[in-house]
Amino acid sequence: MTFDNALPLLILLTSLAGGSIIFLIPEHRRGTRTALNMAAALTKLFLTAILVWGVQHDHVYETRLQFLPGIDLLLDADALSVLLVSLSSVLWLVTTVYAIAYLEHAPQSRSRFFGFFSLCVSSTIGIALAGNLVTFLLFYEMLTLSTYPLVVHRGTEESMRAGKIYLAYTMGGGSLFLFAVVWLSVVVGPLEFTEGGMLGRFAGQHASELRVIFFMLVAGLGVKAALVPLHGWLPRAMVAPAPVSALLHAVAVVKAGAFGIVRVIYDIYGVRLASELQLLQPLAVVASFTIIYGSLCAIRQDNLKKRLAYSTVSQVSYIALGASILGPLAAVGGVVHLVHQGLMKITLFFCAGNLAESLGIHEISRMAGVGRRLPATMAAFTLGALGMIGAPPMAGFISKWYIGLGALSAGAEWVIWVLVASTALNAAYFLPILHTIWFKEPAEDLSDKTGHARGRLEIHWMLLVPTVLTALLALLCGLLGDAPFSPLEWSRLIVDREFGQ
Amino acid sequence: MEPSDLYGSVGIALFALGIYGATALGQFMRQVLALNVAGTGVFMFLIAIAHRAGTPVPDPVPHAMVLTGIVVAVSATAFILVLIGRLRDLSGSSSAQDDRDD
Amino acid sequence: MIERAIGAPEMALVVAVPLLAACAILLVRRRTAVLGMVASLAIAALAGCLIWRIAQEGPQRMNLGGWSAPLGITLYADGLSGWMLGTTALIALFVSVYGSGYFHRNQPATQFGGTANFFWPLWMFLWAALNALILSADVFNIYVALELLGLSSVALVTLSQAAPAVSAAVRYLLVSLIGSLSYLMGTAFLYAGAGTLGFKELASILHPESFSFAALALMSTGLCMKSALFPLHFWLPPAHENAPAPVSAALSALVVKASFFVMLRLWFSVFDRVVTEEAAMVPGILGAAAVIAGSVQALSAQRLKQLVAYSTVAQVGYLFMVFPLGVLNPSSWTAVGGALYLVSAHACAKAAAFMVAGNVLRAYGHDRIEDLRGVVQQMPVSMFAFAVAGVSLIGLPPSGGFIAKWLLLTAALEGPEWGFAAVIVAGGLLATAYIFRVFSRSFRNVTDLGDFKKIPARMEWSALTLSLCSMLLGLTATHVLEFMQAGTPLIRVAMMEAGP
Amino acid sequence: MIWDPALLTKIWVTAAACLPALCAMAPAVSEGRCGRNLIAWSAAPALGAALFLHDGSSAVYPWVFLHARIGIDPTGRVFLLFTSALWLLSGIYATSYLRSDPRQGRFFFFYGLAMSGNLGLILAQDMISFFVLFALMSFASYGLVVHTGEPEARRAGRVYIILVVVGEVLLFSGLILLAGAGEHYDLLHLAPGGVSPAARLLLITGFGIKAGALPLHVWLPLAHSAAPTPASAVLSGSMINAGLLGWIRFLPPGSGPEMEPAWGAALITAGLAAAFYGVLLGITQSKPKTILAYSSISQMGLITSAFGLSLFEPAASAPAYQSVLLYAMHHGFAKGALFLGVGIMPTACGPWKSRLAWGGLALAALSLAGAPFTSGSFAKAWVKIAAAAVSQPASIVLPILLSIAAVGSTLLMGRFFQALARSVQVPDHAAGKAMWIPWMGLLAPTLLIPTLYPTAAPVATFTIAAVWPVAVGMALLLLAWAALRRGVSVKMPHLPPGDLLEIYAAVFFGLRRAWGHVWVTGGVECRFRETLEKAFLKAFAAGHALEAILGNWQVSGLLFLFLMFVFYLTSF
Repeated sequence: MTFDNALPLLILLTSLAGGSIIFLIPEHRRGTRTALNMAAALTKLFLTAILVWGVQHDHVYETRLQFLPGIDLLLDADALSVLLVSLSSVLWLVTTVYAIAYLEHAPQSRSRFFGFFSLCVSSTIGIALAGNLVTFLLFYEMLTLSTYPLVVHRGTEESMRAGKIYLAYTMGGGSLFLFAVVWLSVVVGPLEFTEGGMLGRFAGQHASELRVIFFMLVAGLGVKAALVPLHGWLPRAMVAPAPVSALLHAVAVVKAGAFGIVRVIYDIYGVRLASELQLLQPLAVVASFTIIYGSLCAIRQDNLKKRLAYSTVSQVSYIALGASILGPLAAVGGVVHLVHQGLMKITLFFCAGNLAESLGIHEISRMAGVGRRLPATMAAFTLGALGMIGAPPMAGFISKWYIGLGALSAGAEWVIWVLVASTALNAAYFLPILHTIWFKEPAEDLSDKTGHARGRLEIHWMLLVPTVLTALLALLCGLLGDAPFSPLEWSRLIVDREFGQ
Repeated sequence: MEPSDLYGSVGIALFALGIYGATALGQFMRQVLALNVAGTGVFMFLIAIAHRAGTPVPDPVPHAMVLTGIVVAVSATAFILVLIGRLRDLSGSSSAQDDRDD
Repeated sequence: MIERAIGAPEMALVVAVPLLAACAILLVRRRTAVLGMVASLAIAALAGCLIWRIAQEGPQRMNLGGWSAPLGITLYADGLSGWMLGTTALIALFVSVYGSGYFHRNQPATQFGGTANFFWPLWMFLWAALNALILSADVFNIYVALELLGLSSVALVTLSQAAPAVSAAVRYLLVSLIGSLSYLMGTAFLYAGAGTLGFKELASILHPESFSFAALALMSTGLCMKSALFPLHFWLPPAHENAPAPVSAALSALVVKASFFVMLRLWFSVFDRVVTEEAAMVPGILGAAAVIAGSVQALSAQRLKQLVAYSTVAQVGYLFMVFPLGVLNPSSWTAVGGALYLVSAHACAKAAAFMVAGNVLRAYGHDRIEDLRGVVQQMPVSMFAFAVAGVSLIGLPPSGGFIAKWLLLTAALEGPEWGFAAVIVAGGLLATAYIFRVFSRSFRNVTDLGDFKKIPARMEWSALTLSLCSMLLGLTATHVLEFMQAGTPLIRVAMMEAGP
Repeated sequence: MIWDPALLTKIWVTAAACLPALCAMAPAVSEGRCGRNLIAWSAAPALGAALFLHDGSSAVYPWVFLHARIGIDPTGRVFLLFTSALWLLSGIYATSYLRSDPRQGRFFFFYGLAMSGNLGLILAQDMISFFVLFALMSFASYGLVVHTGEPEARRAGRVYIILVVVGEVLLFSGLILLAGAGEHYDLLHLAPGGVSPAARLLLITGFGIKAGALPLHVWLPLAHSAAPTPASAVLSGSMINAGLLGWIRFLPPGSGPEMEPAWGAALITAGLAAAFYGVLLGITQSKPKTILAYSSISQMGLITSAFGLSLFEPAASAPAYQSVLLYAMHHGFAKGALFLGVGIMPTACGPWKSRLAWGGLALAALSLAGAPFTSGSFAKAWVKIAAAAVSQPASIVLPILLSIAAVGSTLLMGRFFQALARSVQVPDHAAGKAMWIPWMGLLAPTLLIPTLYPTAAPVATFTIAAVWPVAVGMALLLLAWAALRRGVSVKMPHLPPGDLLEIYAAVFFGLRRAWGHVWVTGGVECRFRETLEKAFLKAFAAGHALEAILGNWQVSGLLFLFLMFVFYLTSF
């Protein structure tokens, strides 16, 4: 097994093995655990860098293990998977740093938390690297399970309920997905992801079956991608600790769903077949509806994390929307939003976490004037919020811009109006927060509740640095849109390969 | 008709009767007895099929089966009787219904 | 009694060693645990050798004492039996380890102290019966093995000498007697009709005639009753629930499967020409019903062991779906392979689950699901084992349960049996629901935890190991499925290969 | 070599756009006077660039945004000139105007950002950069509008930000339509014909919001009067012109075939409407800064109609375009001077200073009204030239309307003085030179432009046509003054600033209430879950009943026998 063949497996194992070992570390050995966490995260980052370089230079990274007769366990790094891999390894590192400080005072077991945390990331990596639908399914279900303990980590009544609902939704979607996958593999045989779509050669055959299967697949994935009306779990899952919500909303669960949809459309069905079967239009409609509906719900929330959660519901559907509009430009927009949304949303959740951690504030109505108490955090929040609105030059703008262009070139002008409406709605629920933060007089004393403030810093540096870092990344993604290796450039590469140009 | 057929059909009848009793009768003791009836039925049937037309020498295999069966039946009956006794000591009940654990 | 072994000596030994060990332990009465462990290791090793031999040289056949059928006893081991033997060995080994902790004389729960001496011999008898059943090559030996199995399991159930256990044991014994009697009657019919009892001979002789129909009906019904197929499962939950934990583990994991294995053998490699599609639908539909009913019962179970027991009822339902899926499909191997895979995956998972239940019972003195708050904090290893076992029971990747489910689903979707596919998926969902009922309690954080007795580490680790085995099974499917086909046990597959 | 002029130019242009934003970070780092002066002076490079850099000097950043390009072109130079001057002078003014304000650090932060956006968008030569910097300017100015934190300031801020967002989305969709599928975002070589009507409408409206065009002007009176004086100056003097520049950039004045008479006519009409509307409503106002804001609306209206002329007919195109540039510059300076003057007033203690203050204001006001020899007269003259160049009957009607508008603005200025005189109380504290010098600096151009501005020379401004509107206006004012002295009291209908806003707000809140009524999803979801749980409970109950029945020996026994028969029968 050459290095090239081993690399995907190695990237997967860095977190998988790390996580498994962390389970065994006794609770009080904080140093050991931290060291192990960081070592694993950094190693993964390093390996990912190699992967990115290699894929850029058309190396083939492929790990094959026998799984079932005729079905392999295939880890295969193409441009699209590299996008998610790099996103998740970067954010894993950041979130781990954040979580270490965040859970400093938590009563619950930290070994358990970080163990499942790394499992969660490993399954995301697996999803990203999956080379066929069965492997994808495998990690997809693994993700569901490894996330449950994180959702219920606090062990309160509320979090238990949230966990139950989370499971009900995701397992339901999962089994639908399983059913569809088995059916599809019975109909057409092994389901390897191939750029341009592996069903291309079945054009014209079993049309009706393929249609039904497509919608079962998308429904199964849509649960995690929180497509309305399958989104119910997401706003409740935000009872989890901030780092978890951050990861959930930025890379892990939600992204897995969206990524899966992209995979199904481009690498299983292929855009051409999908559009021949008229599968994309309905999906686009659902996604658009989700975008609007999520924003409308978000406006009504006073709990910050709830509002963020609903905004995720709305934002993630940009990916599905971009993928479901025929044509490369929209595809670029959708794919690049995978990264952009992740960066911006994780920033916002970090900020919410800092707010809750240092001031014990969870409601927007109580956030008056916190900008003076936590300037750096709130500056990051502002950047993230503006990005979500799609205000240039934040990353969010680029995604919307390309989706809009794509919609135009595909002759679907109505999508532009969806974008317009959602932008207005995003502004409607983010800008008031910004005003409250910066321009309102504080109503209560904003003294530190938990002693997180350290000297000159407004809050523990391990909570501050990740927040600011992700915010800056989100800014840079927009500011340096055309830089080499920028998400936009990379998405262009992906789309070029998908559309075979 | 030959006697062996008669024995055979009687055996089948006993078996059916026994099985019905073992399942339909409410009390452990009766069920045990019914089971023994059924067992006897099976053995009769086996002995009947051991008869080979034309030769006085019967087929040994069914006999071997019957012997084994009897051994099993006896030991099982003994065991179940012990259990029923123990159960009576423990809970003073001998019927099957009233001690369904909730 | 073995003078000359034609074929593999291990075949005789895996049956003989446990019997001898049982007698030895009965006589010695001291250091039973040590003897038991030694014997278990020996048997497991022998089973391993036999599997190796099958993998290398193909199916094995031997006539005990050189006497050939019908009077002599013939042992036969092909892929199927090899796999069953291996599963049995694995589970049994860890049950022994667990039992050595559970029945340890200086365990606080003294009511087991006395009976520890009886556990080991009975357990060895059980194991011997299992191996004999798996290896027998004719229907009558299977009857004997079934009886031995029934008696020893009932005896084991009675080891916890509480009233409910004994009454459950009586019911269990009655059921197994009824079952084996009707099986015996079926055997008699077969002999009357076909004049032989060996599988191979029968397979070539049997044709759709009324006597073979009667034999099939009698035997299948008996076996369905013995393997607690819905709606004949009423005896199982109380028995498995009230037995000592290691016993419940063995019963749920192995004993129930034994009778299913026999039925599989009969239907696919003896009565193959006789069975009709309608007949095959009967166990299938009952199995589907079992999946739903058992899961619903598990969902509303009050106690952990009860929950696990009802989950067995549900899982047995999956197994019986193999009959329609296997008979109706041209390539029945997918279905049968799936079923056998489920047998082992479920065996590991279920044994682990029962062990965990036993640990909880031992540690807290109760296993009321409602009061399991904070268990995760105190028994992380056990609960992790339960989680992993749960994953396999639900059938999520990458567990053995997933492979089995995948194969069954494929079989169902290849053929016209959509309903079964739907039930399989729904069963997975229900399983999730009842597994996570436990976790939604045990993850809850509580400051005041009930009095908690320390339990031997091996009780926790054997559970974990077994559950990990069930997970490991998910990664070895290709080779396992290949191995199972050694000697092409399925007639129709054999015929397909023979044909053009 | 390091002094490579090209490199130098590049650095200069970049600095002109980015320096303010960079300096804006200074207060965030260190509260302090130097930081604020730095921001105030950070407009200097831009001014320098406008004065000394030759056309076509540009800088390209392939990585930034989507291949960003900034540089200087003739149109941009004019805008850059007065915009940077205005920002510079108001900035210096602000340093002393706000020196006792505890939150001046925050003010200058946003001031710097907005400045960067405004200067940058003038330099921007590709759509994306223009759009980005336009957004930067708009969002940052929010901080300036709500600075004081007074209730009306917050209300103004709310209205302002809503309209900014509306503008953003309009522009976004307009740009998408404009850019089309091809990823080519060059601004300077935009084919005027290649703009679809939808895109044109969206862009005109989107930029119109910023330019205070009817009926989206509602934010302007509130914001301009609520903001601190220096902020009002830049809002009303330079940012308002960013909208105009947007029009010019994205809907380039046609040349030859690609005239857009229809659009031109529409713009002319809208512009004139705004000119009169602003005057009429302005007169009803009582706060000086609000009146100035309305005057801005009316003046921008005139510029709008001038821009309309440039699209209207080939003959008018060139002079109209000239007039637009000239008028924008004039208005920027004059309006800035007026606003700063309002801030000067309370500090004008002592007869000399107060005379100076009133005199300066009068000059600015006259210039705005278009009195001879002022920049205003030149601007108006150019507009009239353009108007006269078009065909009948417009060439007759337009000049007259323009003159009447001029009369109106004279009256409005009178009203402004009255309101100012009323509002001024006894001067309390002496302001430093730092406020007076920049004010003077703004006043100067109103006199200098006619002599310095290249294209201003050939125009004769001391003609009847040019003079009579101002004269008439003055006369009317005198009459009104006399009447007031006689004790004739005119009941002025008081309209709330932001007139139409009231209607919009009513509609908006009405809709929101209606929406609140129809909002039921949460309920639906709950009900769904309840029914589901009920169903589950039923299922459990049924399961228990079944289990109890099956637990019965007789039942299961019969089932056993029955199963046996089923097996037997199905075998046939």
